[in-house]
Amino acid sequence: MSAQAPVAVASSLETVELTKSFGGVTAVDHASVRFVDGKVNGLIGPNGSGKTTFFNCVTGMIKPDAGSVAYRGNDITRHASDRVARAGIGRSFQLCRVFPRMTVMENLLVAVRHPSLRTLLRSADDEHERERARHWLRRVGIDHLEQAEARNLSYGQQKLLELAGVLMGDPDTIMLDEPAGGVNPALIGRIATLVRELNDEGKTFIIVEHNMEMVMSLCDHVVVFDRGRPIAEGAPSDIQKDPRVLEAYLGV
Amino acid sequence: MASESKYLLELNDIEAGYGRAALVLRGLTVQVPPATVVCLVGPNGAGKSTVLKVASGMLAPRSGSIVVDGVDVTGTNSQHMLKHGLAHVLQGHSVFREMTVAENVLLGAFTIKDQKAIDERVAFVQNLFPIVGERWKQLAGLLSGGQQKQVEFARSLMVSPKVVLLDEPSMGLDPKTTAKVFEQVARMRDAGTAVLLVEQNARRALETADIGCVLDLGRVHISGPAPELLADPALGDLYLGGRPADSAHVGGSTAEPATKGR
Amino acid sequence: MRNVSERTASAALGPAVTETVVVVPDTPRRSRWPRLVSLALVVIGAALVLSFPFVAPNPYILSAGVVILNYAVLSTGWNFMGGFTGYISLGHAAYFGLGAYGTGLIVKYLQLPGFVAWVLAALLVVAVSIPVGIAALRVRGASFVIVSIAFVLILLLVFQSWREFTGGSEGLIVPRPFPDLMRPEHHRVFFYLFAALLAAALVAWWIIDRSKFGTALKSIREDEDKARSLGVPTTRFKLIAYVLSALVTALGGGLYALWFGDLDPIFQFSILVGSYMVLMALLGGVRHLFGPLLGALVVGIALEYFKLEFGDTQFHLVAAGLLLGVVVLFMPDGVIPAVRALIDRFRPQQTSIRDVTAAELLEQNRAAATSEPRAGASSDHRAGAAPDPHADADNREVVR
Amino acid sequence: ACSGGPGDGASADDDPIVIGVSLPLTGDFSEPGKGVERGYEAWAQIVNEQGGLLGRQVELKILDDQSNADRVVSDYESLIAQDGVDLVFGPFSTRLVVPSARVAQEYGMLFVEPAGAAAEVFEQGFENLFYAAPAVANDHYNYLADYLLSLPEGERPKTAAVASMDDPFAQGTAYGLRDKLEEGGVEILVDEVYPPNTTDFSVIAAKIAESKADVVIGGSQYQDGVNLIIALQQLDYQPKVAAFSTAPTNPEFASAIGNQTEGILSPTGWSETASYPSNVEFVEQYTEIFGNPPAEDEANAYTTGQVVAAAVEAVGCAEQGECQQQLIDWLHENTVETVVGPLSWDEAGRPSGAHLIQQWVDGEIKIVLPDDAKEADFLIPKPAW
Amino acid sequence: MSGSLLLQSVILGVLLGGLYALLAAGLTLYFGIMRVVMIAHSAFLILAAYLAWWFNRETGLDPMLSLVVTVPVFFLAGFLMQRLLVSRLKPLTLTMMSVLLTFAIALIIEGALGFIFTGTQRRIQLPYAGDSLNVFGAQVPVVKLVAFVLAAFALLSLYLLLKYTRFGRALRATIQHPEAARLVGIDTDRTAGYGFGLGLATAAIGGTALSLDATIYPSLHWHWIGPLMAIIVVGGLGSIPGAAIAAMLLGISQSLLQLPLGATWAQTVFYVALFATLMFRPQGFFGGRLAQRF
Ligand SMILES: Nc1ncnc2c1ncn2[C@@H]1O[C@H](COP(=O)(O)OP(=O)(O)OP(=O)(O)O)[C@@H](O)[C@H]1O
Ligand SMILES: Nc1ncnc2c1ncn2[C@@H]1O[C@H](COP(=O)(O)OP(=O)(O)OP(=O)(O)O)[C@@H](O)[C@H]1O
Ligand SMILES: [Mg+2]
Ligand SMILES: [Mg+2]
Repeated sequence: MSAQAPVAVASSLETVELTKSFGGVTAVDHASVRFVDGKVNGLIGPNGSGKTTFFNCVTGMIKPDAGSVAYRGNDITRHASDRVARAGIGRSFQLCRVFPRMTVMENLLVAVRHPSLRTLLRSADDEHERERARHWLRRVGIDHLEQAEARNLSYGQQKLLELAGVLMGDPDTIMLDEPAGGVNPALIGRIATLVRELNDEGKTFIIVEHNMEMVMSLCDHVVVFDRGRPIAEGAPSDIQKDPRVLEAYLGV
Repeated sequence: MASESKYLLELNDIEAGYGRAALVLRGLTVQVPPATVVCLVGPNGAGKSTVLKVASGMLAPRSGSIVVDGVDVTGTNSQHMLKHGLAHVLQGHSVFREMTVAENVLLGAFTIKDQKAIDERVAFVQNLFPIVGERWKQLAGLLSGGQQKQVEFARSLMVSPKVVLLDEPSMGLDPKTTAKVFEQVARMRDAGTAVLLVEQNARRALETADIGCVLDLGRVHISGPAPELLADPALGDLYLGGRPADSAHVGGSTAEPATKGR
Repeated sequence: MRNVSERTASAALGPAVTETVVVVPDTPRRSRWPRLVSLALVVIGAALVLSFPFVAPNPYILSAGVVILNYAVLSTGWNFMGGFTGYISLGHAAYFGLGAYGTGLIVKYLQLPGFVAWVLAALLVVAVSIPVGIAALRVRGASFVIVSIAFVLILLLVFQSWREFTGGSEGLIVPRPFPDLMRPEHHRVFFYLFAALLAAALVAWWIIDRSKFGTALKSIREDEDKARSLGVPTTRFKLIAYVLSALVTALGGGLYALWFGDLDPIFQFSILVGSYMVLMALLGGVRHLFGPLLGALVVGIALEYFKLEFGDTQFHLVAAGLLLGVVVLFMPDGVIPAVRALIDRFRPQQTSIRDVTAAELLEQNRAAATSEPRAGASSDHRAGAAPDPHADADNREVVR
Repeated sequence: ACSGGPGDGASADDDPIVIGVSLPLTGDFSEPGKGVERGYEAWAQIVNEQGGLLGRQVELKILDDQSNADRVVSDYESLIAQDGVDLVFGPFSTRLVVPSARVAQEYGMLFVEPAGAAAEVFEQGFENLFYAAPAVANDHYNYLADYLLSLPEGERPKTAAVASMDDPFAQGTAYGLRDKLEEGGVEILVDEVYPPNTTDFSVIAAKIAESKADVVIGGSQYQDGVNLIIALQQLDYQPKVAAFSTAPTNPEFASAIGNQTEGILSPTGWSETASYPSNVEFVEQYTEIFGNPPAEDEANAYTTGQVVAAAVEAVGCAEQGECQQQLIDWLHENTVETVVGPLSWDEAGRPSGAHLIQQWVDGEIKIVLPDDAKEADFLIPKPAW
Repeated sequence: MSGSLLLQSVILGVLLGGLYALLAAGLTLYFGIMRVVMIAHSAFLILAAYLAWWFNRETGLDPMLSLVVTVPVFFLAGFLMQRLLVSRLKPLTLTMMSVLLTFAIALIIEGALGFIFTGTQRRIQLPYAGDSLNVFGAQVPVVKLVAFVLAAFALLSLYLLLKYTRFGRALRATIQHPEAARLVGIDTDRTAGYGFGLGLATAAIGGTALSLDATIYPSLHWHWIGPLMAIIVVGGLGSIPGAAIAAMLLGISQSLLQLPLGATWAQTVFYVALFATLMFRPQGFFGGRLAQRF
């Protein structure tokens, strides 16, 4: 692991020698990364550098070939994705995914954090839940679409919906894969502020993003991937100067 | 009659919408001269993609006309648009997931018979986007998000139409590749192509574009030379994303267009 | 809208958004029918069912009624899986057959009283359905359909070939639980038994439908991986739904065995029966509590009718096929939604949307009043602001 | 098929006696099912020409059960409870006889049937059931078994191969012969069972051919018999004796197997040429009506009609209710003259006779056993097919 | 059991496998490439067989001549079926609804056959029905051989068509992303229609081959659909070579297993193989990509 990690910070999520390869391609290559608890962590890197695959391995969407993932001290390697989610890690998808034939509201009511028989058999549309849902819709700014069918939303609107859905599961750590992709700039600003607020409320973020302004203005700590392994990490300001990063990612 | 028309693509007060739902485009007019990049910006759900869908015949307008290089193509099925010289790169992901990169790229040249021309093109896109060459025989669906976008863009480069519609070509691309894409857009323009570009990365897009159109409420809201739009502060805050610093005082105002809706 | 944006904005959310308004797409929202109406309907329906044995002109009609109730139970059972999770099983006849044969065989070999055997058989089926479910639910969509078909075909083979145990093609004879009843009484008793079973199944479905568990299952129908990433333990939930579904179907089968008495593998394990379950559920509407029941009524009556009318031809197959085809092509969501859509179309359109928007508008204007000046100021400070007529224009849109 | 009267059980002297039947007019057993239908229709027509029963015309109401147990039951249920027919005739194939007999029993109806020959039919404790044929399935081959075993050492077959449809009747016949031969010291080399819907017989045939058994016994209905024979021909297997149930008596049989029928054996409860008075009449009238002579299924159906008719005429009533019990009792006590000779039954409804053995000789099917009834000499070994 | 018996049943197995291969190819075509579960495939198969039988009975000519008519007719039928029916289904639910739609079609065909030709079992009476060639002690029935050759030929041409023509590529593109396909200039409607037509054409050929040496009755298609489904899953949905290989293997093992187990139990081999596949390799054993996703 390169660039000395900041000293004495509780690590929220830590991977050791995490590896995943598909046939010839090694998507994630012995990646040892630690993300800082209670901070907004950035994860950047050129296309195909393994960010999404890294996300997938961590959240159990796919099983890593080797290496381990620890969340807040306990090992979650190869846990099924729903288990990871209930452990408090929420994630969004790069090609945003919503439940097309459910209304925006129903989309939000899906998230499960504590699947006890009681909560499960409790009526889904009890006011309390709905109120929470409306709250999040308001905060991402699409509450006027509450009754629209998700498939009829524009791409950006779907991205926001997905974000709200993740937040409904009230995760402690939130992994966002290109939250700004296809979202209009003003809205990006809004998402950024939302992230900030939630972070102040104590949530940890891990954000994959190609939008440099957003990353630089938002993240406290940035990890740079190239060819499936971290090549640099540190404060945004340092990262921007790092020659390897310039070469591998930003170009020129 | 094709000759004397001074636009390659004309959308004349288009009204369009989905199903029995309310209109999305309400009397929108966009014209793209040859060798020009017109950039559409606007909030999510403003109807940018819809404009392109209408232009390429994927969505039939309720009223208004579409003219490509002087030929009225209103109501033409999208599969014939390429014949009329219009290509459209979709938003989101439209690679053929279960076909190899090769098949994807070659399908881009589906309408071309001349094998030699195809080979040249292939060589060209392969060195423009190395990934295309590297993964030539791999299933496109297995590529990363950004890589897929590259394959899509490469696919669209297999033909050289008169009019190109690009729906957020830079989405999910890393800065380096983004630069390349915009470079290509510039090249197309220089080759005389009329490009209608939709971008959320508006500042970056307007730097390349000649003309900018701000789309809101399904109408062209403001349009003008790209540099001017870039310069306009209010606009910047509204649509191009201001620096967080400004946010506080813009907050109220920006709520306005939304309220216009109701 | 306005007040919301205002609030969020004044909550210093940074540059708030310019959002186009989206009119609620007029796919009518699950329009909440007045509680009372639906309640009344249910009561009336129940009354009709319960009084049927007394109005039935002759034992044959009564027995037809029993058959239809049986179909209703089966397709409601099927709907626990198909309706919620969207996993369409064309082989659900397998559990119908297992329930029936299980009951019969237990009675035959363990000499237990019919209804004890019935319960035991149901439990056995649950035991079977768990491993099968685990295997079958590994695949989705069409592969699952194939597996389900394969499953019923296997059972058909086994029950046909394993003559020593199951009686093979000669079938199995299940002694009557009430030997001394004359046939008409026999029918009447079983009519009520089936009705009770159906009621139980419906209640269970209803509870799940409105529960968070139900929502989770529906999300599986839409996008399984996504649901998972939101913490829904899909594997477990699917399995639960599958087993429940198998259980209800098996109970139906067992009761059928006790009522009918003669089990023939070709009928008990026929894809046709399985497909009737699907047809009925689809016809009525898989997302509705009473969908399958309604479907069973229509299809069941139709089948009996065809049998009497075209008794000595294969025409009933054609008819069933046409029916299924029409449903799939023209009302894939079933009769109930189709009818509701129709009603919503006839009742003045705006109501379905406006009662929302109107309310919102009111609320907004009230709240907006406070921040009016700011908004006003902003609108002229903004270059080329859209002229005001928009508002009305859009209202019309909303109303249209 | 036939128009059903609104008959509500009450029998004014003028209105017809409605007789309900359910038959497999489609499905696995449609071929024999149609035969039975013709037999019933012939019977009804002949009876009506002779002034009907008790001076009333008879009228058939026939439903199709597609060879399904569930259908046959609801058919009889609707016939008895809904249409209130006066009498019922049995359906075809043992599989369907049992359930339908129970319905009849529970409505207290007399149930005479042309097809339920298998042993278990008579083990269900039905009092209302009578099988209208000379012998139960297992006894069909008795004459053949005795004959083969009586042959001198040299000619007597030593090995046999059995393939039977998984159907009580077909199996009953084949196993009757198998067991008797086995007792007689013949070794059973192959013993296969196939489900009714089997179409590919190549491997079963391969096994039989491989075994080179002297005798091949086919427990067949119709088409399966044909397929099996063709498959055996394809593998060029030449047995000394080939016995198949039912199939060889079917009019289309010869052409179906390419006319290489010489020497094929089959049991029959009925002979076109038998000299019983009613048989002569039946054959000629039937031929008149349908343009071709009847086969066994038709004859069995006709027999059923005769039996019921005899009881009705004797008791003097034909409607639902206590009349039915009287009919049942009368049949238990008496013997009925039919086209297959005199029939009488034990308390379970078993007839007490044996079947004739027919063989294809010179392109025609002739009775070869027993000696007193034979029209041709038994042909052994069977010529190549 | 002796070697010759083994040889005999291996030969029979191969001949059977060939037929399976062709029939499965059609299924896998709709299924892997068009996302349509064509339950009605085997119904059309039987329909073709009936037409061949009817043709033979009416004209007395060799049933294989009926191909001249049935193949084009079926192709057209497939085209129309896709254009008029399948294309109406919503893409979101295409796979599921297509199951039911084609199921309905299967029922209609079965019913119509029963209606017209009655449920009676039929069998073409060919002069050479009983003939066979002797190959080292084993008998190779001529009719089966003919059927096999017919199947093999059809299968090969189908494979080449899909693999090496622009049409094949266009077809797959059409299914995977219709909009995008249209935008590169593919006439998606016609392409999809042709695809379906092809599938049905194979059914016509398969059915005729089948009719040469089998008894047919309307409900026979249930008898076929199960094994065929199993084959295409084992072979990997959408992979024609996969289907062919799986068909061969399963055909042979079926006919071998019949020796010890008997006809009925032997059929279970298909389903055992099916479940084994799901357990260990849901995407199928021979190629067949991302199967579990559909
Ligand atoms: N298939 C559809 N059916 C109904 N409404 C739709 C459909 N697609 C889009 N809409 C609605 O039309 C409006 C415009 O959609 P469009 O995709 O053109 O927006 P956009 O400008 O492309 O937004 P984005 O920047 O997020 O892509 C949105 O409000 C959306 O809700
Ligand atoms: N299922 C798969 N099969 C084969 N290769 C894969 C698979 N998934 C990812 N890859 C490969 O792994 C590499 C990393 O992919 P990944 O999606 O993680 O990149 P990324 O960092 O998210 O890129 P982007 O910024 O474009 O999203 C890519 O080269 C991709 O081709
Ligand atoms: Mg990615
Ligand atoms: Mg868009």
